[in-house]
Amino acid sequence: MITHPFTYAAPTTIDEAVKALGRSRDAKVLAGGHSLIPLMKLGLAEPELLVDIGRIASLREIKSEDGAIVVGALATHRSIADSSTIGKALTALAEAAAAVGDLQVRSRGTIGGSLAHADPAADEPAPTLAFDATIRVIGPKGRRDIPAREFFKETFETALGPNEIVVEIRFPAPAGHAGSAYAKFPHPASGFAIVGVAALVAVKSDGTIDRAAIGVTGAAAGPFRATAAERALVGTRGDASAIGAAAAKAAEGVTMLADLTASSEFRKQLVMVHTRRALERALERARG
Amino acid sequence: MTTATPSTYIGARTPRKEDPRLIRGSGVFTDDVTLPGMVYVSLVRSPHAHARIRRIDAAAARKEPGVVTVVTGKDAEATGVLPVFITVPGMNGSKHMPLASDRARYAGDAIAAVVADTHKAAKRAADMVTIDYEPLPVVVDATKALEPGAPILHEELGTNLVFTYPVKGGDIDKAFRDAEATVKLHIVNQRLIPNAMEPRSVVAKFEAGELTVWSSTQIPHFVQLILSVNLGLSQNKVRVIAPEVGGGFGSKLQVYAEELLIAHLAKTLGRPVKWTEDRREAYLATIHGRDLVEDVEVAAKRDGTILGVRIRTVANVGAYLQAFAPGIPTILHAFIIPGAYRIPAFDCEVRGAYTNTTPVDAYRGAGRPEATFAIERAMDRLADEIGMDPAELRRKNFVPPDAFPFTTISGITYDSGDYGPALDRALAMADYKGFEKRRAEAKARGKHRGIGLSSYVEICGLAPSKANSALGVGWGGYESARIRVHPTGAVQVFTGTSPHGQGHETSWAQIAADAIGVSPDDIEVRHGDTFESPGMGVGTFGSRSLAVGGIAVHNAAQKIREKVIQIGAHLLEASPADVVVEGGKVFVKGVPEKAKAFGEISMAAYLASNLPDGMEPGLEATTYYDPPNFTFPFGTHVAEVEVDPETGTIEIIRYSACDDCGRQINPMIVEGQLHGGITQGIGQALYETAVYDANGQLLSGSMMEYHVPTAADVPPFALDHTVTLTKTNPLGVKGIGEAGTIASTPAVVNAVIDALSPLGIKHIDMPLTAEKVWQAIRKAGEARR
Amino acid sequence: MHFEGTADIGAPRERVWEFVTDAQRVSRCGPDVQRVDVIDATHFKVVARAGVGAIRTTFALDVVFTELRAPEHAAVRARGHAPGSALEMTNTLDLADAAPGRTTLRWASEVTVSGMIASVGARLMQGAADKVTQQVFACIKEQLDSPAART
Amino acid sequence: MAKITVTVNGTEQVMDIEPSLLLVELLREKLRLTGTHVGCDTSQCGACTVLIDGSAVKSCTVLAVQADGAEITTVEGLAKDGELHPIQRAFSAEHALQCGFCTPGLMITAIDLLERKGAPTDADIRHAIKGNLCRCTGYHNIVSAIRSAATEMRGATTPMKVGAEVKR
Repeated sequence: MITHPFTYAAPTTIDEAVKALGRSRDAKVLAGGHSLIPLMKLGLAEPELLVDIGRIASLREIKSEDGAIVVGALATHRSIADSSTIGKALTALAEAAAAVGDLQVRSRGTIGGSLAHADPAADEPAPTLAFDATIRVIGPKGRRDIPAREFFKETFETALGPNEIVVEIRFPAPAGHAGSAYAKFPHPASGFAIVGVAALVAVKSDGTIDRAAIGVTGAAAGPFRATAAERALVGTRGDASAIGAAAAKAAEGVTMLADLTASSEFRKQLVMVHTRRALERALERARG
Repeated sequence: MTTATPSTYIGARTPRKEDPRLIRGSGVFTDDVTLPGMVYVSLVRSPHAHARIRRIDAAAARKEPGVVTVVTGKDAEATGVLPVFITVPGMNGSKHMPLASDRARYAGDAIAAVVADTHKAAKRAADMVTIDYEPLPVVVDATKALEPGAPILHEELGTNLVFTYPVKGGDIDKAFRDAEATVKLHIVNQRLIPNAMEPRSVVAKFEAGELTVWSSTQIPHFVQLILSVNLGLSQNKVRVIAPEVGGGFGSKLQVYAEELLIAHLAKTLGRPVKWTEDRREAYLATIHGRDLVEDVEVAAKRDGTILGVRIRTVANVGAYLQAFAPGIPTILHAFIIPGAYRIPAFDCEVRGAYTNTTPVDAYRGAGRPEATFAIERAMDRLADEIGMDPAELRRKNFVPPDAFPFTTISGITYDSGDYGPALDRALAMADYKGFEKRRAEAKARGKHRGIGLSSYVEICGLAPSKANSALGVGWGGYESARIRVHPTGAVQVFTGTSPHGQGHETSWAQIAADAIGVSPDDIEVRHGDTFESPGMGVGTFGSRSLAVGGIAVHNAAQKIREKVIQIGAHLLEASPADVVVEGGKVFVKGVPEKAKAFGEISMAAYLASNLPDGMEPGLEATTYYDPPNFTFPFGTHVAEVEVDPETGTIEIIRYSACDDCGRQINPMIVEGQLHGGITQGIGQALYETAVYDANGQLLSGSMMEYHVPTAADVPPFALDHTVTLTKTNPLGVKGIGEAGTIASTPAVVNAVIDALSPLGIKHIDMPLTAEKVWQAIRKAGEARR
Repeated sequence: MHFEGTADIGAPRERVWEFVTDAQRVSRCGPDVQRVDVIDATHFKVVARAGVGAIRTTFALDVVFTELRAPEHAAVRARGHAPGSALEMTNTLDLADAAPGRTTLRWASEVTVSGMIASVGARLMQGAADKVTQQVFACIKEQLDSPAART
Repeated sequence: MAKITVTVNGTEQVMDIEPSLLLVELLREKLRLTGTHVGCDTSQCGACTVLIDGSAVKSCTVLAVQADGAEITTVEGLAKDGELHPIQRAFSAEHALQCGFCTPGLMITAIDLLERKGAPTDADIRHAIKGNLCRCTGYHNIVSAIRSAATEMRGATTPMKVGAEVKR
């Protein structure tokens, strides 16, 4: 039950939505609602105005465009998990989307909503970071493209400005012999990521690792790139000892969260283990 | 009517009569009841675990649109105190009012009730009730609550000690003097939250001097009794209906504050009133289960013969004593600790303590899972200590089949049992012999594999009124049944039991069908309405419904059959000894072609123009059945697990169980009870725990944090059974509602410890979460370095 | 929940002291403060909407300075409630001279939440509370650092 | 107030509602379709699961206004012309329900799964119903029921269609 009253707007274009947001100091965008509505039911969010962007059909699309895969903000986790376009080129994203919550939540929750809400335990920020995606937003001052690394701040905060709306996420299609994977340790009850690791690797024809990108979610106050691990991997042949050595650096320099389910030291262990597991699978695919 | 021979229906996998309405969504649960002019209640609950209530300001809430009234403890004193049905010697009882007025004793204690035209208005206004609290020191841990200087919850008692309950037998000092091996274990049987899927709900209306209450309860008759006594209404003017009830597991085995309060409000406001808890309230204000710590010591010979068991227990009862709370760590726990074993000396002492936490009462198994966990973990520790196979150790100490009836060292008498065959079958199903090969194969994959077993005996069929009374239970443990055969031959069975998923409508019909000689299709079983059922029903809990209520149905059906035979003999001009009732027909043995239909007999009973001399007209029977003893189901469960040492994650690979609940009325329902029970026990072993912080805040206060097992968390179950009839009742039935929960927890924990024992790990406290297991593995690794 | 931190502030100790013990001014650094009622020099009431991102709830707080040792140490206790929840917060502030004209502000905050937020919102609130506390002290620093504040 | 049009179990409904009304409240309180249950506040239990345009969704986490224009199927809409849906038959035949509170939500989720995956493995089934908690059955018979309904639905001469095809 939501006890607090609010005004509701359901614009059919992005411009209308941006304008609508301007009508209240305390407006929130409603996409799938699977982050916002639970908070409203608990009384932990009480927006005065909800701008439902669910009627802007164009935001649901998943398409290939100029060497990138463009995922509309309203693409549901389920449509991402099921998309063959994404499954082939952005396996880690498809796997992360498939690992969100449960079937019903995936049917309704959207990638744009998840990224904008910036729950530190959300899944999709990890591949968004690993693939160096760009988040396209539209606001009162027009359009801007925010690189994933600049988009995520800490806990529930992003680079989104006032009245800006996430409209699409552009994932550059990995070039060359690339493979990716998502490995997750879910919270046993809520299903949120205690730790989620998205790894992308590309190999040269001689088998050495050309490029490595590792996005980690759940473990810290915000999602992060495991840069020390990435550096350790590039130039190696990706054998077990190289992967192990890289994974051991995955939590380097990052303060781990602690809660009832996992202490910071356990989280660190999970980051290392899941980095290794994601890398192994990603490499297998890259060599595929 | 279909044809059948006697005892056709008992033992059949009859599809459930309950299902058609439930799969269509037309079953009516309490929250589905909506009445004209109804108002809704939202309760204001204390956020503090312990606080003096200095002032309650409801002025703003009263002014909110739609608000009818706001009621506080002073206004609601007419509800009287909440009942406690069990008294143990020397017990310090607590005064428990539906609304606390001077002091809140746990986070969730209700302070005020807001009544409004809509649920939303009530909830909104509840947030506007301002309460001035003076926070008081908090105690959460039961052991600490008993230490000097601990904050006292009930000042009039001057102590947090609820009771000290000893159960002793044999010479325990001699046992330990003679011991060649001893083991000690400290066990934390963590607090659990029942999580029946249907939240509690109460609807009440008061019309023309008559109170009708719909409640999500396991014990409608007790609710009726207490409402009538507490609210000063004649019992015939109080009707309690338990409609569809969405699971209980003991959590609806109470007369709750809200039932008294909502009924009181309906009576005073003259409008129908509804209250439904949300899940958060369910976590705070519906009873919790377990929560006891035990120190167990076992004395044994090196050949495995057990000489004695000593156990000291501290049980956390929470902030107030609930209805059955005093009986759970005592009667249902202490007496059953010896389990399946012949133990010559026993020394148990249980202390209960008040703490600033949600009250604790019966949760599936109630006392018996704790007892079984203690003895079954101790058996594995002993096996490890003396280097004996855990299965062989159990077998060696089993009460032998020729020893029954067997009086345990704790003083209860098992009427029948044969524990060896159930163990053998369970081990065979689990391929116990082939396990070491699987352990080695897993090791090659980097996994630790383990196998664990648990052999249990439980006490159920909670009944014999005299025994109950001697133990301090304040009410008889019989059960009632009434069978009404209509003139046309339609049969209605009214039972005093109150099922909430156990399928009594089906099983009772099977029992009555066999006894009367008609088809279950022609029998309707009705329950959960105090205006329909016999004068008093006791309810559904403690795996008692079949062994007590089912027998009451059987006995009532026998009376019907006898009268049918008398009338049949009269009409067929035969001797009653020669008349049989089968397949809905009444005929002289060997002459089925000259049969009277069952409906002709029932019609004759009501026409009454041609009945045997002196026979009363009508065809109806009421029985109250009070059995001579409890029943004692038993069995062995075997779990096989794999542990991922990198993450501490446990996977249950295989689960095999062989149970003996005596005669099975409907094996499909028996298996369903086991599946659910085993899963709840796995939940305790691996996943579930209620966590309080030092301030008495329930940190695991929602399904986001508290892990109720999902389909992906549990394996499929392989089940088998043996049948050892009980002599306690004419059908030889025992009960199966709790066996799975009792048996599975120690089996799973034993399997995990077995997996980790090569690392030197001897024990991990439940639940065996990934982090705890990982930390244990890591520490073991460091210790060995 | 325990939070702590240090801020290096570009203002002398006295001015920092004056600011952090002034109910009106320091309250402006609170998250989305809707009302401040000053009862007396050491006691004031604040209504504030605290939160991070989409998470936001309204608290009504009674704030009391329990220790004032000018210009070096202060302790503030805030008690209050949000819908279904209670909150108690004890803050200590310690000031020390840094470089000339600069002050080191060490702060520690002990926050106890009770009721709904504790039992349901724990996963969300730890991070949010940390963030809010950080923001309050960042704001204090900013207010004092900024040239406008020096007038 | 907002005006919405929804088709619930094949019947079009036009209503004026508060924006804060949840879909489950619309179903239970306004339309009296009480077969859809509420079991938690936090989108975990799945008792409120319904089909929106053919996809299983937790109706406690959807505003009724968001469902404007949608086709909704609840447990009351599963049987057609008195004929039970194969999943309903299977749940009863396999004893996949005890108290029956979680059953409507579970059957709805199962239908979503089976409409998309005709021959799921047991692991697929267990994964698919993770968002539906059942405290009574231990899931064993629920898995069997979904498996057996899958067989029946595969063998059916005309494919079962519940609700509408995905439109959006």
